[in-house]
Amino acid sequence: MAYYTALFEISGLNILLALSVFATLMVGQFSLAQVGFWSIGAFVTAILTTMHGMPLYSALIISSILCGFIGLLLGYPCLKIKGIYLTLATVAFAEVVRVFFNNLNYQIELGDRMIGPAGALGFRGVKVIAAWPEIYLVLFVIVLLFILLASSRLGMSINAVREDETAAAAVGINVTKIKVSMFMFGAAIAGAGGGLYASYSSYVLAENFSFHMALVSIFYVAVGGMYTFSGPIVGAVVLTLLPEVFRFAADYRMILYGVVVIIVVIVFPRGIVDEIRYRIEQRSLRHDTFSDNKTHNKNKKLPDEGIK
Amino acid sequence: MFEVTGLSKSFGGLKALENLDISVKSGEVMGLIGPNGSGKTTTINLITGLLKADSGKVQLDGKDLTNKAADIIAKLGTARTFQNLRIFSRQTVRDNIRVAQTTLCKSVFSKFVPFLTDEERAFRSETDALLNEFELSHVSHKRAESLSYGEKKRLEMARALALKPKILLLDEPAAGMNPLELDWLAETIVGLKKSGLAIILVEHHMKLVMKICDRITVLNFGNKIAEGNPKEITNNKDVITAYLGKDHTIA
Amino acid sequence: MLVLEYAISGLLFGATYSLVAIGFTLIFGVLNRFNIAHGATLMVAAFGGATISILFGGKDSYIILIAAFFSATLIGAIVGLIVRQIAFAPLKGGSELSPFVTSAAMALILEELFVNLTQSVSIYSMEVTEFPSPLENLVFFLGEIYIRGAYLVIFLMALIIMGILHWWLHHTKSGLAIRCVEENPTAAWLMGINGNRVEIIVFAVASAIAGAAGCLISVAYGTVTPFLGSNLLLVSFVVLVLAGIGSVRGAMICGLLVGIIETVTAGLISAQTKEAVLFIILFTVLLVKPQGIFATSATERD
Amino acid sequence: MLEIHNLSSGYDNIPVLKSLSLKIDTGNLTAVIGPNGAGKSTLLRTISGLLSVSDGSIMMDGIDITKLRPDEIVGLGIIHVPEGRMILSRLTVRENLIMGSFQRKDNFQINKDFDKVLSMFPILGDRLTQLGGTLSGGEQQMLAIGRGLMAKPKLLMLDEPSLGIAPIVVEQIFNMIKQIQNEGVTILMVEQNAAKALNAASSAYVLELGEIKASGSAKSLLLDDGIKKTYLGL
Repeated sequence: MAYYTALFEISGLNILLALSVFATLMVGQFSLAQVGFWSIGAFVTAILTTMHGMPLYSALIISSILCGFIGLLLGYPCLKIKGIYLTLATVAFAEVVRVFFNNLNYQIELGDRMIGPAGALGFRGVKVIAAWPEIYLVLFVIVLLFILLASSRLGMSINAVREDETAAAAVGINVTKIKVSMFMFGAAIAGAGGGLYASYSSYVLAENFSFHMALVSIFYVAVGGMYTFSGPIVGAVVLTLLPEVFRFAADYRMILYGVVVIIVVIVFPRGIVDEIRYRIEQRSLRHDTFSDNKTHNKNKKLPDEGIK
Repeated sequence: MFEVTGLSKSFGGLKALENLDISVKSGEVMGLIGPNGSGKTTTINLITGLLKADSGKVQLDGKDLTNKAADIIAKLGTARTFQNLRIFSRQTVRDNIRVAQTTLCKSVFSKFVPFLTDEERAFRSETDALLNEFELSHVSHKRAESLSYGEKKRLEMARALALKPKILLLDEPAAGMNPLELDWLAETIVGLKKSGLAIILVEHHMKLVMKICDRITVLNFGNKIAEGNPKEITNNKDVITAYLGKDHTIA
Repeated sequence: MLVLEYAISGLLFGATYSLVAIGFTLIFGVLNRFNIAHGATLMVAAFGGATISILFGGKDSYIILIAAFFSATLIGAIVGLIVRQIAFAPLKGGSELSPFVTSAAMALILEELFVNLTQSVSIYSMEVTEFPSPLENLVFFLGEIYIRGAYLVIFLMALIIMGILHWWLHHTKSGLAIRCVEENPTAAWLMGINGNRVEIIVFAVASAIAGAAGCLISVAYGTVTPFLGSNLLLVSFVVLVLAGIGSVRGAMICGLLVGIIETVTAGLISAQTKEAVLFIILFTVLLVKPQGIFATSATERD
Repeated sequence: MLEIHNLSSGYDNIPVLKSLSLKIDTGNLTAVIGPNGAGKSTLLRTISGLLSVSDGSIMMDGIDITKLRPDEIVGLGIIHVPEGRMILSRLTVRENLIMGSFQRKDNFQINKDFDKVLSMFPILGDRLTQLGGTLSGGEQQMLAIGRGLMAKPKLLMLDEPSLGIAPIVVEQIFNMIKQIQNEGVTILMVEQNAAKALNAASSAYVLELGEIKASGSAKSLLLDDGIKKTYLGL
């Protein structure tokens, strides 16, 4: 039973990470910085709850606000950077955060022992005050926000920015504001998620929030779906459970995991949820006059630039 | 009254547009024509804030639009379409129009919360009217990417009009349209003009331009070489040279 | 004096960073996509080299070392082609995320594979596998400055590789074809260049260079681990951004620069700070001059 | 030499060419003229394989090239000098020219052709070590044509050779085109500058909105009032 509860809880945490990646991706920004925010959230919450006795939810709110603010500081200058360069900048941010917490020594005496982040040894003995109810409560709130976004005009504007910034500006959307806001939103989600993680796992180690984890966070979105928020949720759950399903493969299960990720991305280029949705739509359009069968066989062999 | 005065732009050393003056009254269609690379699209991009002008002024009803951000210019009453269709293809047809209404929202509620307020109701009926007018009602629930080319073109125009602009800039609306669609386009533009909209039409399709424009400005190498009504333009020597080449041997 | 010593060994070692970054940048230039598995390719090749050296007693033999080097290069090329076939070739259009994810998954697979191999194959060791080479104890003194022989050798090898690459890209038709595709794929097709074939060649060459670099680096370290590649990948991000993505010449110079910065900060301050310094530089350069500090207007890409 | 039958093509879902047929005779200079947006460039891009054919066929000397890749089409001697010239700005002028002969193996003949191109365009000889991006518009056009010639074309397709070039240089370039034709290269030229093109060409097609509106000898078209109508929409 404890095993399943743990899986349930870890799934919830991973969903939060996936949603935070998705929030920035909603405006077309492909960010690997979420791990950095996650790390900040984890350490800040741990420090607040364990060392200063703050209640969980207050600490989580402070963590997300702090991360949102850092997201603002990071997001504004990053607007100037596009595409692959932005991704690299976010990698740099996450790495700097990792190095920072890896060197952070801030301990106070509590009771009979020293407690707090101890450099490369990490923060041991974080107060464990979050389990599935706390995790899923936060998740519920965030999903609610995504639902609101998905059905409101603001959500439409966000989608418009993702699809075509120029056209979005031409219909009066303030592209800068929306991009920075979504960057902040993503950072705030990661801040809360990291905080929950710390309060759930009792041990926070900066090395764990590495480039590797950033890649995995991208897997969630790519596998689940990158256009609707249900995608990252599915992706996170599937990829959390997958290694468990592959237990029979013992040491080689992570290899199988990698193989599955590749196959899914090739077979479902939009991610599982959005690809299925897309195919269903296509099927219902089949009778239309569209020249689907006349797709450009030659163009396929050419690089993107070749067919402008 | 929409007015452009002394608008100039150069890229590197190349002068893309030099000292352009145009003015369009409401209820008037101004054609902007010229050979490839003459600066037509540059003009539209300068007016709508996609490019920053080196010098010159753009004014709409006395309000200064020069070098403002694109979204501000749109909010101030300037709408446009693009040469290469730029619709939001993953969104439904209806949402493409609704997204353009966002800037008109007075109440915060309509922006953030999907509740049916009075304002929202008004928007909804406007959307329906636009969908009707542009013959898109039957596909309103479909994703825009699944439309035919002509439908996409219509959707782009409908979206521009959802902004309730005072001036509409059309960048090659006729490209790729079949004769039937062309007739429809001409009718629609004339209709919009009658409703009091000022329109700038950049177009290669000369028959259309000559048929529906009140006045025409001809650009060549970034300079205005002629302005006048269709008749004057077709008989202008400079225009003929610009289009057909130097040797006037063509009958 | 100490600073000079650090700077020199940084410069010498930095040449391998140049090699890693060159391969990465070549692939990006032609595909416009990042190959996250580039580091893992390098790691596999380094293991290949180490295996040859371990099996045939490479500790004392320069011939075995040379054999190990060439096998690593060959293995690099083969793994690179496999990566292309699995992670890039099957993707049609799609989002920019897809090749990123497939190549990252490829990296994960290769890393995990070698984590397991190091646990189950007896010639490897679980923590760090040794790469025996006769260069281990070779040391030179330049006045009072201490220079490791291995560093000098890898520097010279790297220079030779870069020299050959430079010559190939500038003086042969097949090399020029790569630069054509990089700059304008459409023009390249119209000149009769088969873009798909160029892609394959670039993957093979870039990964072979990565393999060579992997071998040189692990010879210098004397060891190899399954995570060799992912650390180097991050370093090559820094090189790449400094150089301007897609610039081969910039990557050559910036690799050396990064090597110097890294060794000097590590030596003077601490090994921990060196990463922070590198990434702060990376971040600052991105904000101030995103196209790279060595980029001229002609090499800028959009 | 080249026969196009009922050709339709375009971009994504945008149809541009609509069931178009034309024929190019060996040794001729054929001009395709028409206003902006008529589909002239699309026609060349389709022939050279950059765009796929949605319907119809293209035959070159009896070989069906409809479904071939661009590099295979180059191999058959159809060379496309594209609109905007597409000079490789980071390669030197010499490298640009050499790469024109990418598929050829006859090194001796390549060197001779190289000298010949330089004698046709002496200005390129002075600029051999400069980067392509540093050339002026006219020089780039000469380089683009020179690069095309280095491929030893049977059919040379020129897209708007006069676009964005000073009038004196345009004169020079048209003279060169005539000279190239006299040396036995078949030429298909797309031009907006109708008068110039018709004066140079032997036969011509008038394209409007993806369809052929008129065709015949260049002389007869020069005297045809319809062209002016097509262009100015009278």
